Amino acid sequence: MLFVKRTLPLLITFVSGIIMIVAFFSGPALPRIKSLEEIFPQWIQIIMTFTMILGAFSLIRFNFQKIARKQNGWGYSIVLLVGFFGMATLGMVSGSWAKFDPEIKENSTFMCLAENKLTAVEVNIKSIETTKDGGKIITVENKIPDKDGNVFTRKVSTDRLKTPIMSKISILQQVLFEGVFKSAQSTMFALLAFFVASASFRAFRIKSKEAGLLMFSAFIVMLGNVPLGNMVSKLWTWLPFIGKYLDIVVIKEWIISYPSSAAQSAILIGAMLGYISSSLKIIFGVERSHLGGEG
Amino acid sequence: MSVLWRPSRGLFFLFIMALCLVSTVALYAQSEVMPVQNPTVTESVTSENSAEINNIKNAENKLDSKESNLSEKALSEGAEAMASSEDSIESLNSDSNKAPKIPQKPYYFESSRSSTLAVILVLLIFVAYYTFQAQRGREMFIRRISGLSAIEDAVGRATEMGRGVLYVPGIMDMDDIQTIAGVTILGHVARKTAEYDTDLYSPMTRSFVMSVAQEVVKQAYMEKGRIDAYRPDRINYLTDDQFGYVAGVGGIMMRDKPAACFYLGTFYAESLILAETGNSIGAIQIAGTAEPSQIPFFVAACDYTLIGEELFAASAYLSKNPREVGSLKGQDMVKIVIIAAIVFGTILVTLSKTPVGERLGFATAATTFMEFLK
Amino acid sequence: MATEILCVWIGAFITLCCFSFLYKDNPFYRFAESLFVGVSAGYYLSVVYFHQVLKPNLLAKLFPTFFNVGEAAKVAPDYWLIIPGFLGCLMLLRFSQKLAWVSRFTVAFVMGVSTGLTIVTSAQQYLIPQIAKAIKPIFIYGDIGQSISNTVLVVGSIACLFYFFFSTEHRGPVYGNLAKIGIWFLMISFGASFGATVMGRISLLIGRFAFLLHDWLHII
Amino acid sequence: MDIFLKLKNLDRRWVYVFVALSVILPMVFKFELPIYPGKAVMGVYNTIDTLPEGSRVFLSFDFDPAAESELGPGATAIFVHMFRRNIKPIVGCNWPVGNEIAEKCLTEAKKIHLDTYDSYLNNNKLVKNCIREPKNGTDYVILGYKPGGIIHVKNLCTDFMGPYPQDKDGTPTVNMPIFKTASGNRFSMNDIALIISYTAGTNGIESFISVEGDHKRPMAAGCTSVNIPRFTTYLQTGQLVGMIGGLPGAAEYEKLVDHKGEGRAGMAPQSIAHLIIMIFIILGNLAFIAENRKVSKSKLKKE
Repeated sequence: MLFVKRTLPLLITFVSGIIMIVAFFSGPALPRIKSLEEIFPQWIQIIMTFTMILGAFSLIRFNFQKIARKQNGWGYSIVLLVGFFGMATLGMVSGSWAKFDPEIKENSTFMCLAENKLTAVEVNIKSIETTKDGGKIITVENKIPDKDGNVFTRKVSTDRLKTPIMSKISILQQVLFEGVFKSAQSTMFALLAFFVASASFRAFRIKSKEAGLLMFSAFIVMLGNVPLGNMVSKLWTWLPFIGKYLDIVVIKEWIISYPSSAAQSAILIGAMLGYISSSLKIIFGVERSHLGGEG
Repeated sequence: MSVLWRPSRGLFFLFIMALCLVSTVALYAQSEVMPVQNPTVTESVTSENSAEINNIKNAENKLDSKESNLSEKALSEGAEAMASSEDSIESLNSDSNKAPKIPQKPYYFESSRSSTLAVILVLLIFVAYYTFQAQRGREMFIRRISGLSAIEDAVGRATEMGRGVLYVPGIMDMDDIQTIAGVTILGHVARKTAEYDTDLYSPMTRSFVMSVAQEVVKQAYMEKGRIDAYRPDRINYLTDDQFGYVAGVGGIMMRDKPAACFYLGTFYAESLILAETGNSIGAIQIAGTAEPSQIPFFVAACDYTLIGEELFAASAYLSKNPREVGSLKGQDMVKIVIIAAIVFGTILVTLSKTPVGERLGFATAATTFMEFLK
Repeated sequence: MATEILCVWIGAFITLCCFSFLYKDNPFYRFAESLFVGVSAGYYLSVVYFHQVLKPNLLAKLFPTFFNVGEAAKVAPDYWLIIPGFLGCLMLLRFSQKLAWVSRFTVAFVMGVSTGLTIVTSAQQYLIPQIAKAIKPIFIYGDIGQSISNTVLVVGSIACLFYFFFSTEHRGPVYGNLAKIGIWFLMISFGASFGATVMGRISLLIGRFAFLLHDWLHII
Repeated sequence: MDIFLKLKNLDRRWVYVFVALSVILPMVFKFELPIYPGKAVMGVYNTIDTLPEGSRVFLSFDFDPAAESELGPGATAIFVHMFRRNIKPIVGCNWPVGNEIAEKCLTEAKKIHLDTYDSYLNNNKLVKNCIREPKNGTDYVILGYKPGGIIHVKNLCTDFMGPYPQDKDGTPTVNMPIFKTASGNRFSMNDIALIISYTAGTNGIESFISVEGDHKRPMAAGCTSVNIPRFTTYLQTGQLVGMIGGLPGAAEYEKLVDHKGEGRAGMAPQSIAHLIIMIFIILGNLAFIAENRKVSKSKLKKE
């Protein structure tokens, strides 16, 4: 049993790791082994989706416990769960289900989603073309003239044509996606502008020679990135002798392409050595904490 | 249990395994039916080129997907992207300049990748040699890495203040080596929190990492005989979305106010959000990543930062396990080899650019050398 | 039309809630945070993991008649995919206390494949090109500027590599000084990438304010 | 000195307020900062400005909507400049959706050209044969997207009609006046006076650079701000005559053609925010120095 519990997993790691390396170096004479180079990573992707169930379960249990015990802030857990179940259900339903999707035929009526998927109009299917790769391009015509009284035809792909109920679900999902997900995402990202400012206020103090270099290069690059840099360079051209060589933008570009680039490649070289030797340690079973304990 | 690594038996075992593997592979390859191909010259050229194009496209798609997922990432990755894309373009260029060649026989070994093999073998030899040396009891020295020495103090301080410890092992999945390193260090940190009886919070952005991390932490608490104190619900999943996760962790930080925050793994744009929020609650922060674009933010906002390779040295440094320390020494030796290669290559290339050097045949030597590094 | 306006208003509300994080933790931020975490987890579960990964890569290939229509439904199932499917199911044994160890096989397989892949790809795509990048002629006849620049590049790369040595202390006349120069280069590089990122971050903020001021309030 | 000491413990929220204001105020009040075109942008401008009238320039739109906000304004400004100089743009794309963006930029450029035509004519700033309303096929053409990247570019070096028998709308290219050559030979890269690629990633200007041995034409690039360091090398080696880097580059070009577009509009918030951050860095350092002085003074007193 100990073999199955401890040694077998190590063997699996070793064999699968070696197979990947062999696959990488094998030539076209070994098509099956070569193909493993692509097949195995796909398998990994599939395996990892299964663990999403574990993740979802963890999220649900964590928040249910909070609600059940009426812990501080349990109301927010309800919000979280409502958001989670709402989006998960809408997302599941609004995706394509080949078995249940109605067949698109000529002269039938469908709801056509607008490009931003936030509105839908009723359309008539005029014609269906099949492209080389098996996809379909469908020409549709507006059933109800738009506010200018125009009826127009256009080409759309199948995923924009829905039944009336499904179109409502898709729109609702899109509102959640655009309104909550997208705007929260880009706002969190935009917060960085503030954090960059406060971090530089605090961190760029010339406490030592090294800190001085840090600040100096950050300053030059920041200046050179905006028109201010050119303005300053313009001012400096009045300086005698050296003035015309002090072009901030040129200095900025030099810093980025030489000293900075040298350090970046050294960091990468070091990191890659770390990558490779850590990987070797895992393949050969030196490092195995990820497999957990003896039990 | 260390069957695999008791030197004599382990080696023998590995040898037998490798033999089995090679023979299986050989048999498998033999059984394959070779497709009969009579490619004309033009066809072979186009197919070769299109393969190259596909490669480039793949690389590009990867870049794109990275960019769309983590659109900021590319912002400071210029240099890196340059290196790879330039390289592929140059290789393509040199390929298309060559006379079209018809592969006489499908070959077994991808000889264009031989330089990669050479590099890996050199690394393997050095790392293996020093690992064995260390195992035999040879003393190896590791310099002090202040960020790692500070881990214990940070946990200690959190205990004194009666507040918890927050650990983030990066935002990528388990197939990323930095995440693996992060989870390994989590094990060491968990041993400390088990010892000091401090709360350990570790919200996760990937469910696979969560399940592995739970196992690692459980093991750590078990080793310290504190399995009763192990709380799996504190190693919980939040969301896969990069910024959704940051929003969640930021909230946890603001409310629970951990006294020590560790960020060790792969980070992208969220690095600064985490580090600044941690700073605003006055936590001791120790960060480490090998993403060159994100190190500056950690350096600016954290107390200690592990730069690049130091992250991978952490496991050896903390465990003081002789085998791991030995592998570090091996890495150092490889670095010497690399430095030697850079010096040698630079001399060669410089000489080849001088009028005298060109006549003496340095130019061809330099081209051959650089060709090998492609 | 109504849904579009609704979407903008929800977006604006969430945006302001998230910005309120800068002031301090407050109920509005907490609400937006919980909703964001829930919605994004739900989105990843249903749309990304199920519809974009699991369905096309596993289900549609194992059960083509059920998950495909037309020509694609007639393709023979790819039974090899039972293996990852099975390994994936093993992960679910984590729910059981007794059988949790079985999931180790899956973890072991994932680790093996990803480390094997990492070894070769990191050597080929990063390590070797980066070494090649550091090799430059340090003396070019008649071009002093380029010679100096190349020297900086070569010396900088070597010095920074010295900084990463673990088996010796940063001391001694040669080694200590080289490591020190390495730190200087690292600092310059950190400063430069910090400074270079600022522009992108400000653009993002401009984008967000443009949404609030233009799409929502119609001021500009 | 006390002010600086207080600054040291300044609440970070004040920093946030200033950053927010530095972005919002310039956006609302739309003021403009003086913009001085840098060397890289002047390189492109001067090259186009000295081309003989009627030259044809090949523009490659190698980006997608994600990079449009950065590269679009610059492309529009260059089109305007070309129309004023009666230079004929030939547009191709190495990225699939490039032609749609190209069309958008062209339409806008034509509008700007038309709006400013009379005032420029009165001021004698236009070339002799400047056309009021450039026509498709005669004064410009959009050829559309062709896959293949470098291979495709290589094919263009010898013949344009081969890869592009039709333009994007399906009109045959053979009889288009824009492709007439003096010698009557096939239209090839030799008949192009300048190559400009707007590059967001791979398959951009680097494809042209790598086959430069075949076409031997001057080249220029427009690129996203991420890529600026990457292309600077080519500027240094002289492989590019100039470069329009990111939105600042676009703003500089807009300034040169005297048009107030998105590029210049974005510069004010961008510059002010940078300025604010730099001021805060300086203040932080002053606070640090002030604190050091105080510490050393109190030490002296104790002694």
